[in-house]
Amino acid sequence: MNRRLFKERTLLIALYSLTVFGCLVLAVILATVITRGGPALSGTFLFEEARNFGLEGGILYQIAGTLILMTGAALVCLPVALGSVLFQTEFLHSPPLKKIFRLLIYSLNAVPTIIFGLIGYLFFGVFLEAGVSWVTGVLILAVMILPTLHVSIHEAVESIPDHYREAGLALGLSPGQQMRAVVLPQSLHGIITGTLLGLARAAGETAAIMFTATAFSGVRLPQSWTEPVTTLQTHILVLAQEAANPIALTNAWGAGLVLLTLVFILITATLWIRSGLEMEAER
Amino acid sequence: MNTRSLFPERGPAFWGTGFTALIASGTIFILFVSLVIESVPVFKTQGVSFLWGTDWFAGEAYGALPMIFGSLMVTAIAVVLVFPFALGSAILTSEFLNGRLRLMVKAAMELLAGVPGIIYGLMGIALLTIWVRDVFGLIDGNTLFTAGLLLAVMVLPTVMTLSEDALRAVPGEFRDTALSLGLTRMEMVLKVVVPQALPGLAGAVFLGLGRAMGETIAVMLVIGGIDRIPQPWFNLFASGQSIPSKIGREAAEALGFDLQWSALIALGLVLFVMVMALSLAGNLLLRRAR
Amino acid sequence: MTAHAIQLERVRLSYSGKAVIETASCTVRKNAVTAVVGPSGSGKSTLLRTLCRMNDRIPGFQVEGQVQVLGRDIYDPGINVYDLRKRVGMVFQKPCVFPKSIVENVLFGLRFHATINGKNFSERAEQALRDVFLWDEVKDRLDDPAHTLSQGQQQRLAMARTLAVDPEILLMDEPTSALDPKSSRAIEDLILSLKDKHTIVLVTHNVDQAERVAEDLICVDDKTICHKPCHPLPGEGTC
Amino acid sequence: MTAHAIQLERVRLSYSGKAVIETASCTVRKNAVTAVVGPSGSGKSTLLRTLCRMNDRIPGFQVEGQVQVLGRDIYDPGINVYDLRKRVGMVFQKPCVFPKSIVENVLFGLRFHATINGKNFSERAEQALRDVFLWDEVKDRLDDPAHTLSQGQQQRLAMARTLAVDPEILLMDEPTSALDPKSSRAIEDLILSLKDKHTIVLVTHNVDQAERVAEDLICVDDKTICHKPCHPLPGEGTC
Amino acid sequence: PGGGFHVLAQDSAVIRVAGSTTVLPIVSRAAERFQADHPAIKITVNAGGSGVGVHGAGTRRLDIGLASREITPKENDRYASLHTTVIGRDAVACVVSSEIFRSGVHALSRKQIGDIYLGKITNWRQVGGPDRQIIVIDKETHRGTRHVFMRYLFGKSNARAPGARLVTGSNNEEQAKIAQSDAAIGLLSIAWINDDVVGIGIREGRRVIKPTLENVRSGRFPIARNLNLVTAGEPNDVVGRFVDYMLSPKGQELVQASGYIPIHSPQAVSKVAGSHSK
Ligand SMILES: Nc1ncnc2c1ncn2[C@@H]1O[C@H](COP(=O)(O)OP(=O)(O)OP(=O)(O)O)[C@@H](O)[C@H]1O
Ligand SMILES: Nc1ncnc2c1ncn2[C@@H]1O[C@H](COP(=O)(O)OP(=O)(O)OP(=O)(O)O)[C@@H](O)[C@H]1O
Ligand SMILES: [Mg+2]
Ligand SMILES: [Mg+2]
Repeated sequence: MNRRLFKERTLLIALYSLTVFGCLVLAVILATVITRGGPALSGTFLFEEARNFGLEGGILYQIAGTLILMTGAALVCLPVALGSVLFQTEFLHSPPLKKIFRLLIYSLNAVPTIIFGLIGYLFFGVFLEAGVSWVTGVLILAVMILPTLHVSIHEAVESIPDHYREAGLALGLSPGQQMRAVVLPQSLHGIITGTLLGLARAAGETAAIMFTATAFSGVRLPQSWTEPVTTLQTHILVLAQEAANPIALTNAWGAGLVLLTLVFILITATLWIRSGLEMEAER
Repeated sequence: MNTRSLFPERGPAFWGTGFTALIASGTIFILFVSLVIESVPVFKTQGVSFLWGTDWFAGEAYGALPMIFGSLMVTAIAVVLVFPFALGSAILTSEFLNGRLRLMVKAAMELLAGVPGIIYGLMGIALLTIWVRDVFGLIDGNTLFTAGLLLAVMVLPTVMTLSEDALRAVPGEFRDTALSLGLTRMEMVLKVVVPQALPGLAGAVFLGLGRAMGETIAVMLVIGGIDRIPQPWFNLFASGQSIPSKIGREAAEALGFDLQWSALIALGLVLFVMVMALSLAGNLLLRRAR
Repeated sequence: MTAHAIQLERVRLSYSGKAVIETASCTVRKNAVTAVVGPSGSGKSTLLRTLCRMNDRIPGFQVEGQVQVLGRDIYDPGINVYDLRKRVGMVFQKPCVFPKSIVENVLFGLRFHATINGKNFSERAEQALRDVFLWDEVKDRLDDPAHTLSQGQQQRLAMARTLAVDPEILLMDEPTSALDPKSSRAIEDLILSLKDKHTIVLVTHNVDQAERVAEDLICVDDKTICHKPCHPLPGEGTC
Repeated sequence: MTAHAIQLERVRLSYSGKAVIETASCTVRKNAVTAVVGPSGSGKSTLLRTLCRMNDRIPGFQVEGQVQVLGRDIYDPGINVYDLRKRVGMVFQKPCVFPKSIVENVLFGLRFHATINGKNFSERAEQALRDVFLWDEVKDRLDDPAHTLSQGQQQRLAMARTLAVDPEILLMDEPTSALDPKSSRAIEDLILSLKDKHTIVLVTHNVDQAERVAEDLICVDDKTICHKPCHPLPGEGTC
Repeated sequence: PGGGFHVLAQDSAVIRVAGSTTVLPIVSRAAERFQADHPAIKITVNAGGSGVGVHGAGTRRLDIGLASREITPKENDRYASLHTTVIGRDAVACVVSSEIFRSGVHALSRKQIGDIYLGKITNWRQVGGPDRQIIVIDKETHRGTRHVFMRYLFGKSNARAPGARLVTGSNNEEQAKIAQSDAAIGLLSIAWINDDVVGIGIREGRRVIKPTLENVRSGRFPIARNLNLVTAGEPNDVVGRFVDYMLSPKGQELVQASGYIPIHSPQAVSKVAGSHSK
């Protein structure tokens, strides 16, 4: 009997250490990025243009570019994801069609991000001759986050209790009215959290937009459809690869710190919305 | 009966959402079709030897085997490394932690999941390669193992969160029954909960695998970048190459031209097929778990 | 013919081929209260839901025969099912209020149907709440969330929501089974007060209740439907 | 003192501060069958689970007062809870069999406790299955998956699994509520046959059943527990 | 090919530049200065690699392509009108980890380096260094740096290097990997040479040619290449003005400040060499 208790305790300690180790990874990442990138941070760093190959100035337009691509991707993707989810749940009743549609979305989820870059360049850059532009980037990222948004919105819509739907139907609402009155309000949290997660994913992506949407220098805010932007992700990569000066590397870590902060804000918002709603559901 | 049961109501809402659904599926369709069409030339000139060739030199020969091997190897290493940590913390979180601590661990994992690949890449160059070299007494730290380790860290949160969901999906009655028979909590977890959740756990790992296989930037910076199968093949501490890393290194150069481009797209196709097979298996297992 | 609000002829209802009701026929009179009774699982809810095509969404559900409601075969392809559901309202066993304010709940269906202006909306809301004897209880807290109401109040709110759309036929599935006796009585009174203007069909497990409020009785059992004399003695009369 | 298998003194059970049972005391005799009755939601299951500390897992659950089982205060920090659960077995309302073979299910708990050899295991399994009158029904298919058994058989299998561990006290939560009358009777016979060797506490909604099998009656209602005389007339005796 | 979204640089004030990462820092800085002088002109500069520069200029998707190698005959066939402007020179040195340099390996012959890259020499002992395995670092096959290096070693810009243990892409990556190691050999633009990553001399007979700026300028150091701006046809209009700026003393100053060798020297060479040994 004592042996069993001993075994129980040992295993529990092992589990704790495994978990603590996992969380330590997060701490190590945070600590590294903060200690290496922290010194770069200052008012000018956040609010000035990058100059002299990343040695001087800041990352204002990199931040702007990342935000443009993220919000653009979300704005393009959200209606498509939402619409196709609604079509799938409200109109698509035939089981084989449903299955095919779901398979398509799942397979999109399995596409490695670099492939989005390849095909995106081919399609927008070569086939449509749109070249390297922020619009291309927005479209590529929108396709890339489509499965993330689709899956979380789909889950939210599917989890609407049947009695809400039936209450709406029994009042004689048409499908369009039903969507507006019941489906959308009831799945709002899923729509928001899905979008935020998609945004976080878009913010972390480098490979797919490197040569399709961004330039390293000479760009500020795009004035036309065909101009590229510059982003934090690609700025970090180019500096890390090509800068001969250690100050530029510190600036790359600084940009990394800003990017990480941006992503963490999004994820924290997601967690917050979700936990708030869970509390409401428990009441 | 037939048409009515397919699409019974056709208002503006139907056409609106139908249009977006068409856009979504059309995009996906175009993606796959161009993937296939663009990779045709390399299969035409090299045949299936593209898959078996071990020599890749731009402009001369395109053999994908070292990259396929590297991808599989790195992914396998990542899974072996991630499994104990993901499972351990999932078990602890779902079975032993109370509400608040549990939320904290989950939040930490969600944050970890959001760390951009480029940051892992920076950490990989600055810390991990040196650390691996010194700990294992190697002459160089840019190895398949390093890439696998980095990937393990990257997919840990995904696998952990999904595993935790799978464990929590096991009904409480099973736990009650096991406990009422006098089992200790650990015995209950290992003998009842984990076996019950096994399909779900496997599904979590498979989905994590898919993520790992597709990672580009971080792997590219630590794997060594050499298109060669190590000698002997199970030598983890040799440099190698993974498919996304290869694409990431050569895509810009090949951009839209020549056989090299076609070969890279074909690599992408191979990668997609591999990831798709894995995630289909994973989804199948997850669904059976529910 | 049109003296009947509802007329079923040789109707068969089935889920994935398994019949719940086989070749049954019956009628429901206009502006009367008809109670549907029968053992659990006999198909009372299924029957009721069939009358406003709420079962359309359930895969595998099938209707054969003629279901005439308000003079038209409602399973005719040409029928406008949303209009039908507006004219045939249904209140479910478990009250379902939306996470909105009380008054928004009442106006929930109305907003999509009516073309009246803002002022009329609040009048209509008041009228509907008065109809279900809820006005006095909630008039000071119309903007409170609806889920702060008691179960019985929520049930009446759901009725008010349906009544606001002004349906000709009102279907109620065990409207009082979740309620205490006092609230039940309130709802029974309500039903009696409504029958001048509406045709009411209600499912109930409570034979006493059926006796109190209903003029006609429909008994569902053993896959058939039959009329029974009004006010039968409890336990009497096999179908 | 030790004549009682279970003794509760001024016990208060609460979930997150909300009391289910307030300051209640009662005793359970050794080697007797005690039935626990009371309305739904009154805390019968909670009480039963408290007796083998099955509620430990539930966050917010709290026990105050003294719960003595087999002569020891089981909420004493020094107690070995796994040993306690071995001596106080519990069978749940919904039979829960593990996705293993029938014989492995019977031996499931035993394997962790006993230090006997392989041959003895199969003997113990047979004995436990005989005890619950299941042996003849399953002896030819011991290696079939357990979930191929009927509900009643699964319920008895769950009992066999608990009996195999040979607990001194057997707690059963509505063991027959999911069963047809015939199976119910089989289980009642089983309970009667077990009472020589075990102390049995069972929750039941069925007053007739309580009358048939129980010697003592404990009534849980309105946050209190009280003894009632054995074999009361149905409906009689308010707590 | 043309049409679609294509915008000619002549009728807009946007110049699109991309290509070789070696040339990128120079042009990125020059573009900044040029834009400061000409606010109406906008120059976007991006990385990508020499191939991107050549193809981009050829297809006119770029106004200026950056290339740190010569245009191949194949590329010349495909895009008949390619025009290159040399804006500077870069030398590619054979570099080793500082530990190796300190242990006495200061120069290697062409044959020795070649054998190391072919995998015939695998230990530093064989060339007078410590008893340590050589970590041979190669570059991605399309890099201009590799082209000149391999042409010098084997006479063929796309020669194979079976002795390689690692393959890197950018100069930084290569620099970091050599600096982190204590037994590495690699090839690097001299702009990246520092105390951790030391350029060794090339032994020719009894002569040793060190990778210094003087030696490169004088043409004695054998492994050097041109840094090119590639345009479709003669650069004219705004593009022409920017190319002229690159060739002007101001532009050449930037070439020098980035660690490369100007075509038209704006300053004394010795000062440049001094400014880059940290
Ligand atoms: N969606 C469904 N799919 C298949 N069978 C169903 C479905 N809904 C109900 N049934 C079956 O149809 C039969 C009738 O169900 P229904 O809900 O109409 O019974 P009821 O008379 O309302 O019972 P109760 O009084 O318990 O509410 C039942 O046997 C039930 O199992
Ligand atoms: N985990 C829990 N958390 C909070 N409250 C609970 C929990 N479990 C049960 N309760 C509450 O405690 C009370 C008693 O529940 P219990 O399950 O003991 O009732 P019961 O007498 O077994 O009822 P039944 O006959 O319906 O099974 C109920 O009001 C229930 O809502
Ligand atoms: Mg019903
Ligand atoms: Mg209970």
